[in-house]
Formats: sequence, structure tokens, C-alpha cells
Amino acid sequence: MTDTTRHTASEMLAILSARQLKEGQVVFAGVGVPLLAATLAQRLRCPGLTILFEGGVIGAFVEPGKLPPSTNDQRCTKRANMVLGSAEVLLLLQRGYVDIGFMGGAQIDKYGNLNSSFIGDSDNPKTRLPGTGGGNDISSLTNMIVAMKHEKRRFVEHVDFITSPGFIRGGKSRAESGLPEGGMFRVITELAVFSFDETSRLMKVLALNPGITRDQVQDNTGFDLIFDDQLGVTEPPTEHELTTLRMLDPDRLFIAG
Amino acid sequence: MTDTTRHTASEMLAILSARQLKEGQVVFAGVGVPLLAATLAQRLRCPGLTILFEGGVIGAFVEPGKLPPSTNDQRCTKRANMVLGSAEVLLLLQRGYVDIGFMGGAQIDKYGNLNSSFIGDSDNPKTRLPGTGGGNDISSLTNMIVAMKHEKRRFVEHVDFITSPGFIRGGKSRAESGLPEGGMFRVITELAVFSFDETSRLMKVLALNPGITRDQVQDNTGFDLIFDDQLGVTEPPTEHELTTLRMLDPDRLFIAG
Amino acid sequence: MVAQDAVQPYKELRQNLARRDRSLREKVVTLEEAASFVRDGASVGIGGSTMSRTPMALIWQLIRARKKELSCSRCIISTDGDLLLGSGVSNHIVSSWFAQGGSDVGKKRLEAKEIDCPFTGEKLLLVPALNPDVALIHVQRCDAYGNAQIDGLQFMDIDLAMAANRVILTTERIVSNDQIRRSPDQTKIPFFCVDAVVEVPFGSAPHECYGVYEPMMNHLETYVKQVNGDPVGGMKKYLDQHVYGLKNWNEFLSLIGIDEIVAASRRGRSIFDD
Amino acid sequence: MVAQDAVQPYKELRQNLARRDRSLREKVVTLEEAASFVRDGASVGIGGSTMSRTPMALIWQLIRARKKELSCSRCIISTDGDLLLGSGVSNHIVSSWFAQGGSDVGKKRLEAKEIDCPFTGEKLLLVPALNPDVALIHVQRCDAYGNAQIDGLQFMDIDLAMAANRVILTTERIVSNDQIRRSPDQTKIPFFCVDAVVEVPFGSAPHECYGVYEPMMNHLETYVKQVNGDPVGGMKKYLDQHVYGLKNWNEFLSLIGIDEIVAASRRGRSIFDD
Repeated sequence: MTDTTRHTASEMLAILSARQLKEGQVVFAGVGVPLLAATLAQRLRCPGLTILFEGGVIGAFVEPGKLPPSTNDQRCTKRANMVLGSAEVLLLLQRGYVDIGFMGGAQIDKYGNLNSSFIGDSDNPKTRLPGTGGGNDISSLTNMIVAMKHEKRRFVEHVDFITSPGFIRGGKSRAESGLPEGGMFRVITELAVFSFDETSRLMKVLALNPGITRDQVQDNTGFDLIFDDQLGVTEPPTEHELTTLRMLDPDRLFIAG
Repeated sequence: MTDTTRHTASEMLAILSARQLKEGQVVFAGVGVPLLAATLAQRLRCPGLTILFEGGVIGAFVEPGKLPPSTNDQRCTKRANMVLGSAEVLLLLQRGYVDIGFMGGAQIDKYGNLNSSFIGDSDNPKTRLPGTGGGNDISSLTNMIVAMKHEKRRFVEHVDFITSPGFIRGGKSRAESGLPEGGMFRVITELAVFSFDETSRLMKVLALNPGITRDQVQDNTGFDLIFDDQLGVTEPPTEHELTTLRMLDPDRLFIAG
Repeated sequence: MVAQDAVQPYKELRQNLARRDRSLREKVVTLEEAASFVRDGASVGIGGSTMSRTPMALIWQLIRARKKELSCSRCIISTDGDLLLGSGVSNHIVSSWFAQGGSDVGKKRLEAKEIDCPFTGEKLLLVPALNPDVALIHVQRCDAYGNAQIDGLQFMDIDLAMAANRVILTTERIVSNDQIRRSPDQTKIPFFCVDAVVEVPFGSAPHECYGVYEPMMNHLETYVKQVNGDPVGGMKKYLDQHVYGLKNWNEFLSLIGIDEIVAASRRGRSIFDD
Repeated sequence: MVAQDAVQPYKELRQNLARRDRSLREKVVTLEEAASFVRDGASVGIGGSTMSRTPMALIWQLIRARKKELSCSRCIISTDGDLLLGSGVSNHIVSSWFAQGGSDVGKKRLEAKEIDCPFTGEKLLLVPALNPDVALIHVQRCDAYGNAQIDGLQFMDIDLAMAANRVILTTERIVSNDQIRRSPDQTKIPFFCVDAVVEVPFGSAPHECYGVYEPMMNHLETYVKQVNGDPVGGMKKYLDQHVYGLKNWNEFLSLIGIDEIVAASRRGRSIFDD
């Protein structure tokens, strides 16, 4: 028996994110928790989930225990439906064939803008982050799910640098910036599940994770949160979810922390 | 023994055109005599001639007796070095990888402009010709060899419609029209071999075919011809050339007339 | 329904796509059902080129269904274009490739626009995007979802599939999704671009299908003689005898004749010799 | 020598190409000779992505040859980027992909230009073309002329080969031209784009080469630990022990160790199982 009360934050992120995906969707997934969560959804409830990777893969069906270290490795193509060029797979985002973009984040702000470039001043940064990769394309062109650890320094009023745009400055500013489609759909953390207000485009708590209070979420967030009128509580991870997840990542590459 | 004094006009065109190609060149060839002549050159003197077809073929090595009916048939790919998309093979023209473009022509004028669209007024044409295909791209982006039958109605002062540009209105007008590279290199007919004057860009007789006089060429041409100062006489087809050509096209698909 | 030369704005293209059912589902239909997806007046992109991988069975069915005012586009047309125009199904066919500075082609194509390159100042000619209402593409094999594999010459079919607002595939064979997944390198069109799949062996006859059969030249030569000899009467007779009156596509194949089909298949497979 | 962000006019690109020896000739050279084709200060496009088909042997040789001020570009850099910067060979690496409206990436990339679409009036962001002086690309196989076949993920390597003013290939195996001609579908780079060919088995180690070997993670983890623990000293030690001091590439492979190479090869080939 798996003890369902004991799990890591990453396991929580992967399981809650997987629940956001629907059978038959086309998902463009980044490496790490997104790749793992999409694969988990495929094994649990959505055998017809089509996973795309920026390396040039459509319809990935990653093998348990053989998780790729990046989305540009040959393991991403195992039993895939199609292999194609990087520019070509990104054009599918542009054309509108992708339902959901799904990635991790280092820093996010109240409008869902993501920073994976610089902490501090971009001309003289305190810390350099890994950079954009395909993240800007994904967030510019799809409805996004972001899975990330919840810390005050990661959830900030305004990101130091917008690498991947969310709703920019809220309201209609995203469309006015030249991005007519897509936007932030969900943010998943170990504390709560978030969506964005339809009008103001401010981040909003949809549901608290089991045992987490409003105050805990607010205390770990660097801006004032809105809470949904029908604030829910997420279902805890089931045994089936946890065992399947651990079967997929037996070396605990992405679920250790 | 092949009787080298008896051959068709098409055989003459194919053999004289083949002589214009050099070992190691990259040639973009149209269907019919160009394809045949390029293949002939490959078999006679230039095993390292690289032939491209608009259907998406690099390094074709067409089989004797299996000449493709168009440059979009599978026969074009037999023992080729590479198969690729039509837009991609045309981009190689744009990038400058092709030494020679090689095609036939229905009507040509004194500046080497080709018409394969309309005879008469283009809004109400007397005759519709087959259209451009890849011809415009080829002539816009490479140095061109054109092989065609010599008739007065085909060699005109000004073509009724410029489908594939030569030197447009002569002088520097080609570059001024937005085509900085390429232009007409040779025109081959059953009567003579032509080049174009370096300055005026007018068609010029380089060499007369065996037994053909200046007057015969002029009488079959709808504009005043210039003759090169060192006007030559082409070597007649050799037995080896004729037998190889006939071996390539045993059904006389392209060499009958 | 979009006129051939009106460029659809990005937002409209995305919205059209969002309305499509792009879910993973089996899309296998009959030739008759597939033809019903093509509405009168639609802009239709046709895959293949000249005599290669022409979606002939589907064109044949569009003629039988007496479609009207189709506005067609293709790399290079061949007898497919004759039949579309001669049957009255299409009144407009746009064919192949751009033209650059200096030619009169540019003067005829007023929709093209010249700009100065914002980086180098050089003159550039922009050609408007073509997003047909529906694309018809014939492939060697695909699965029931529409993951399609194309061998050999691909022409402009991949761009066509991406550009179109709907895609109908005809295929020599429907194979399992497992078979597709064993050679993902060979997949050229992903299922989510595809709206219908029809299995039609010899679906490109009398044209060729790479690696499967070469063109059926006896049939084509007889056809050309008949139509060139008497453009109106010859075409009417061909349509009556080879298109309208027949029970199904196999009956058309039987008119080509088993001898020619076997010979064309043998030649088709010979591309894989050596 | 061209600065990374200066767009070369079309005429200049054509003239550069016209000066290249594009004839059909054998281009097989040693790693040392290939490295000599890369001049100090050159802009260098690097094929593959992250840990896949990285031209590591050639990068290793550029470091040994103490190249200077290379301006590099690649989809996504990994340990290759560390080594290029850490060794002092490169002082500028441009990495991956465009950014669209709204992000701050656009504000940092002043070379990008916004225009209104001449057809629809929509806002478009134009990114300048990148035409590196030289591209370094590792492939599974090619012939002595440079006709190169790539299996599996191709990333941006085809565009890179077309865009560059020179191309150096490293390859797991040089095969006969006959073998290339038996599967022209699989050829991705034609010989006339290629200036030099070097046969280097395991030329992408310790990264992966699709279908041949997976990344050699033990070596990479040891490297990462050493460099993260002491960025300056760790890198110096790695370069001294694994790059500068060695006789040849095989000696580098022997430091990775035969056990890891065999295991990585077994995993690499397993992609073709099922």
C-alpha cells in the first residue's frame, strides 16, 4: 500500500497538473514536471492525449523509467506518431493546433507573466536563469498551464523580466501587445490551483490543496491574491495516481523534491 | 555503325546542349530535351554532374529507357542523392547553389525573354501555352541554357508575354527589375548556338551548326541577329553521342522530331 | 467560403481552426461521404503534382456528385485539371509557383506586393498566403486518425495540409496506429490536421502513386487522343463512360484494365530495386 | 567575418556562395584540418540541440586549437556552451527562438522589426536572418562528398546548413555514395552545402547521437559536479584533463570509459526496438 499522505511537492504538482488535462487534447509540454504530468494523464485517464515536444515530436508516448533529460532527446520520440523539425513543431503552435501549453516556471507575477531570464536588473542581473527555450512561443500562442513551486520570491507583483508573456499588464493588454489568442489558463502549485479573472486577468485562487489555508497561500505570495467565490479544495492524490507516477519515474528524477 | 549525318532536330538540340554542361556543375533541368541532354552529359563526360528537378530531386541519375514523362514522376528519384519538397528545391535556386538552369522554350525574343504563357494578347489570347511551372524561378535565379526549335514565329523581336525573364529590355534592366543574379547564358537550336552580348544583352550567334549558313539562321529569326567576331562552327554529333542518346531514349519519346 | 485571393487574417484562421473538431477520433468515411465535405463554391487545394499522387478518386467523386464552382489550386495540373474544368465542377484553377521581378507574370498577379526589405533595403515581392477551405491529398498510408505517411516526392503537400481549413485524405492503405508509431520519421501529416480518411486502393489512377504504381500511360494516351481530337464531345464521352455511369471506383479501375494496373504496379515498386 | 546581428544582403550572400568551391569532390579531412577552417572571430552556427547531436568532437578540437572570439549560435546550449565560454574560445552565444509581442525579450532584441502585414494589416515581428560564417553539424552518416543523412530529430540543422556560408560535417560513419542513393528520402543535407567531412565515431559524446548512443550521464554528472562546485577551477581542471592534454578524440573517449560507452550505445539503439 502506498501511503497517500506522504508525497513530495513535485509529486503533488505532477498529479494536480495531470488532472487539468482532458482526453483528446493536444498538449505542448516542457521538460520535467510538465512532461511527467502529461505522461501521467496519458496513462491514467487520457490514452488519446497528444503530447508535443519542442525538439520536434508529435504524439509522444514516453516509456516508464526512461524519462528524457530534456525535450530534445531521442527518448522523446519513442513510439511517437511523428518526428519533425523544431521550427515546424513550433509553427503548429502558431497555426492553432495546440490546445494547451504546459511548462514550469521560475518566477511568476499576478498577471501570469513568467520570468526565466534574469533576477534583478536585466542589464546587470543578480542571477541568470536558463532562458526562454520554446517557452515564449508556447505562452504566446496557447492556453497555458504552469506548474511551479510556491515561494514568496517566485510569486511576485511584477516579474523582473517577462520571458514568457501571460496577460502582460492585465485587461486587454495581451491582445493589444500583438497576441490575439491564448493566455494563462491554470497555475498549479503545492499549495493551490489558480486561474485568472476573466476581466482584470489577475491571478485568482480556484482551489486550495488539502490542509492548506487561505493565509498560507497568501503568506507565500508576493502580491494580494483574489479568491474565487466558489473556492474549492482539491482532492488529495489517490493511491493509483501516486503509484503510477512513481512507476513512471522510478529514479525520482523529477519527483524527488 | 550509326550514320552520324542522319539525325533529328531534337537529337541535335540534345547533343549540342549536353556539350554546354561541365563536370561537377549543378544543373536544374526541365522535362524533355533538357532532362535528356543533362543525362546524356552525365553518361558521356560528366559523371559528377548534379541534376535537380522541380519535383524535389537532387542528384538524379535517370535510367536508360525509363525517362520520366515529367519532372514530378518517381522515375526522377531513381538513385538520386536526395528527395525533398518542391519549395525546398526551388529555394536552392534562390540561395545560389545552382550553376545552370536548363529548359526548353516556346517563344524567345532578342533579349532572351521566354514566353510559355500566351500567344497574342494576354487578356484574350490566340493560343494558351502550358504556363510557367518552375520556369520563372529557374530563369530568375540562374544562368540559363535554353534548347528550342528554331522557327521565325518562335524567335521574335519581343515575346507576347514574358513568362521567364531573360535580360528583359537589355542593358542593366534585368538587375534593375530586381533580379541581381543570373541571366541567359546559351540558346541552342538545330541551326546555331547563341550567347548574349555582355553590354547590350542582345542575342548573338556564337557558332553555326554544320552546313548552316548565316542567312539560313537570319531567315528563320524574327529580329536582326548579331554574329560573334569569332563566329565558329559546331562539331557535328559524333557516333558515340548519337548512340548514347538513342540508348537513353530507345522509345524516342523526346528525340523523335 | 473564401475567394482565392482574399488573405484570411490570422485571427480568423485561428477561429476557424478552433471551431474544427480536432480531437483524436477515427475519421474513416466513404468516398461519397468525403465528397460531401466539399461545398459548392469552396476553394480546394489539390495535393501531388502533375501526374503524381493526384487525389483522382476524390476528384472523380466530386464530378459524380456534380459539385459546382469549385475554385482549385495545385502545383501543376494535368488531366485532373481537364476533368475539373471539362465537367463544369470548377471554373477557376490557380497553378504553381511565384514569379519575380521583370516578368509579366507579376503584372497579372495584382495581389502580390512589393516591399523594401526592412533589414537590407532590397526589393522583395510578397505573395499572399493561400488557405484553401479544403485540401485533398492522396498518400501511401495513414491510420484511422489521419496520421499520414508519404514516401518519396512530397511536393507541397505538407504546407497544403497545414494551410487548409480542412483536409480530406485518400490513402492506398489504412494501417494501424502501431505501424505509424514504428516509423515516426516517415509521418508527414499529423492527425489533427485531418478531417476525413478514405481508403481507396489505386486512388491516384491513372496517375502514379510513388512506390506503388507508375502512371497508366495506355489509358492516358487513349484519353488524350479522344479529348484532343474532339475537346467537347471527347470529354463528354469520357465523363459518361468513365465517371458518371459507373457503380464505384473499382469499376473505373476495371475500365483501365487489370493488365495495365498490374504492369503499372510492377513498375511502381521497381523504384525500390537496387 | 560578419557580426551576428548584421543582416547580409542577398547579393553578398550569393557572391560569397559563388566564391565557394561547390564542385563534387571528396571533402574528407581530419578533425585538426576541419578546425583550421574556423577563423578567429568567426560566427559559428552549431547543430543539434541541448544534448543531442552536438558536434562535440569539433568543439573539443576548436578549444584545443585555442580559437578566439567565436560568436556562436545554437537552438539550446548545454555543456557545449559551458566549454566554449569557459575555455575562452567564444565570447558571445546567441540561443534559440524568437519572442513575440508583449515580452521583454523583444525589447532586448533591438534588431527585430515590427511591420504591418501588407495583406491583412496585422502586426508582425520580423527577425533578421542569421547566416553564420560556418556551421558545425554532426550526423549519423554521410558520403565523402557530404551528402548527409540524419535520423530522428533534425532540430534546425537543415536550415542551418542552407543559411551558413560554410558547413563542416562530423559524422559517425562515412558511407558510400551508393548507400546514400539507396535511401534518398533520408538525405537531409546535399553535398553542395558542405565544405568538409570528418569521420568521428562517438563524435557527439558525451551527448547523444540519435539511434547510435544516448547521453553519457555518469560523465556529465561528474563534470557538472566538478564545475558547479568550483566554476573557475573545476572548468580549468576539466579542460586540462579532458581537452588540452590528450593525444586524440579516442583518448577522450577512453576517459569516459568503455563501460559507459557500451551502455550508452545499447540504450541508443533501443530506440529502434518494437
